[in-house]
Amino acid sequence: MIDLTTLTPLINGLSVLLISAGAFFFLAGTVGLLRLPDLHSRLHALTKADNLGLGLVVLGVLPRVPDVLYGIKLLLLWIMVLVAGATGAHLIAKRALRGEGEPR
Amino acid sequence: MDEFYIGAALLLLLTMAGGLVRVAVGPSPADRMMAAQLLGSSGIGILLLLAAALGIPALFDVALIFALLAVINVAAFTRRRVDEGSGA
Amino acid sequence: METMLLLFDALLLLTTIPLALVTVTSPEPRRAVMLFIAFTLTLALIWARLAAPDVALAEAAVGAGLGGALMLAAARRAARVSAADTALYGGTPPTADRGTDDRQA
Amino acid sequence: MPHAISARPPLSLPWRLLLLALLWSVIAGRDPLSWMIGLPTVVGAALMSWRLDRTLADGAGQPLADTSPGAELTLDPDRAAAPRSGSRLSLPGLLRFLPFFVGQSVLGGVDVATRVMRPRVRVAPGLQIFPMRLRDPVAQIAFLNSISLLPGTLSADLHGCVITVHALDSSLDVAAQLRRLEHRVADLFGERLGETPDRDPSPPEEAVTDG
Repeated sequence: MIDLTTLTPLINGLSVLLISAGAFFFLAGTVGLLRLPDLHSRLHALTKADNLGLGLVVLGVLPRVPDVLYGIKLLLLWIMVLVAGATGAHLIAKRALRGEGEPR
Repeated sequence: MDEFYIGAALLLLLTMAGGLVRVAVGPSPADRMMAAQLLGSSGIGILLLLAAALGIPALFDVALIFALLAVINVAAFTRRRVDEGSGA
Repeated sequence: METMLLLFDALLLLTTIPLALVTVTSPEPRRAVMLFIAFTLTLALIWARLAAPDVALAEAAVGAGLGGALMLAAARRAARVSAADTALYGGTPPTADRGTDDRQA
Repeated sequence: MPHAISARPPLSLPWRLLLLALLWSVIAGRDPLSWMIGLPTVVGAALMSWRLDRTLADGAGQPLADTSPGAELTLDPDRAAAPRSGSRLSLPGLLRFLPFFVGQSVLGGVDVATRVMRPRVRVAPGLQIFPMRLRDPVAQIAFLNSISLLPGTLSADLHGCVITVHALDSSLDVAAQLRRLEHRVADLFGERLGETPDRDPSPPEEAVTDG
């Protein structure tokens, strides 16, 4: 179990701040996905706002991990999402630009 | 503090529901795929917050799997076949 | 805490059930597959909420990862076959919802 | 940049084994029994990645393209023909790059968020072409991915060494921003950029603090 008593209020406050900011960027990503006019612009919103939001959430959750290993794991997770997000966005953008290989 | 985590998870779930609209309406397959990717990363965020709030560290591992496998779908989606494009 | 969790669960159900319905009733295979991937993600969240991380892990791995990739390939093939059918026999393929969707490749 | 440009092998097998074993111990935790699965996995993954990277390093590129005929990430002929310049991730370069990268991604997120949250979305999307001077494949990929996380730009296509960049606001000077980023990435990998004749060769080394 996670020991709540060892957390100082300062860390709690920082955590609240980071997670709130992260949630805001997630919100911005979704709003962008719904409002932006074309596919490539939506990809902008997806890669940037979303990855930043996830990074902030990861940092905010970091004080609550039960073990150092989990902390490293979370940071690895974020790096992986960054790389995967950027690569995926590139692939989708490329496919949309070339528009080949699809029967319809 | 736990309440705050759940509240943030609730907010992320709302953004996820918003992303679902984009999956449903499209208009292009690339739009849907992109939105599904966004769902993946907000899902990761929700899992992290739930893991912290409910005290289930194994959920961090589920989040890791989410992150790993989101790429597979995008790769499968953008993959081109050599013989493709012959129809219609 | 309890009310928050209740709200969370309610919202989770409110997104998952309509999503399942939309997925099942989707006429176009690729749209159905992508909706299914999204559905799997929310389903994994439900497992997580039920404190079953192992099931959630399997759900995410098999449903969203491997199953999604396989079904995307299958749906693409189905679209190709139905397009070829159209070219051969004429008429509109039964699985295509033209006009509203999928103009852009 | 004092790094010698020579044909170094990518990363030797023992190093790969060590790194992957570290990764496994992070993922699987401290239970020694996990190595029953971990050991074969680590060895297999190290061998596979080593073979793959050696295929790339030989400058052939073709076997990779053959084994995955439809993959989007296969090497374009131009890039495959480029000799691997032996540039390696340099630690001081990384230490210089990371704060820049983090700052830029925050700026990118804030940029998108402010554009999107206005009552009227303010974007002027457009495509631009950017000839890349980086030659090392790994550096090129790092550059491509960094572009997507920079404010206002998204790498959309790659033909040989020419990137098509999608700009969220094409009224900004995207090319200058990209040149600065390219210098950063070149520094990260210890690669010296060849000069292209049609371009201003003066590297704006220190003018990178702004967004």
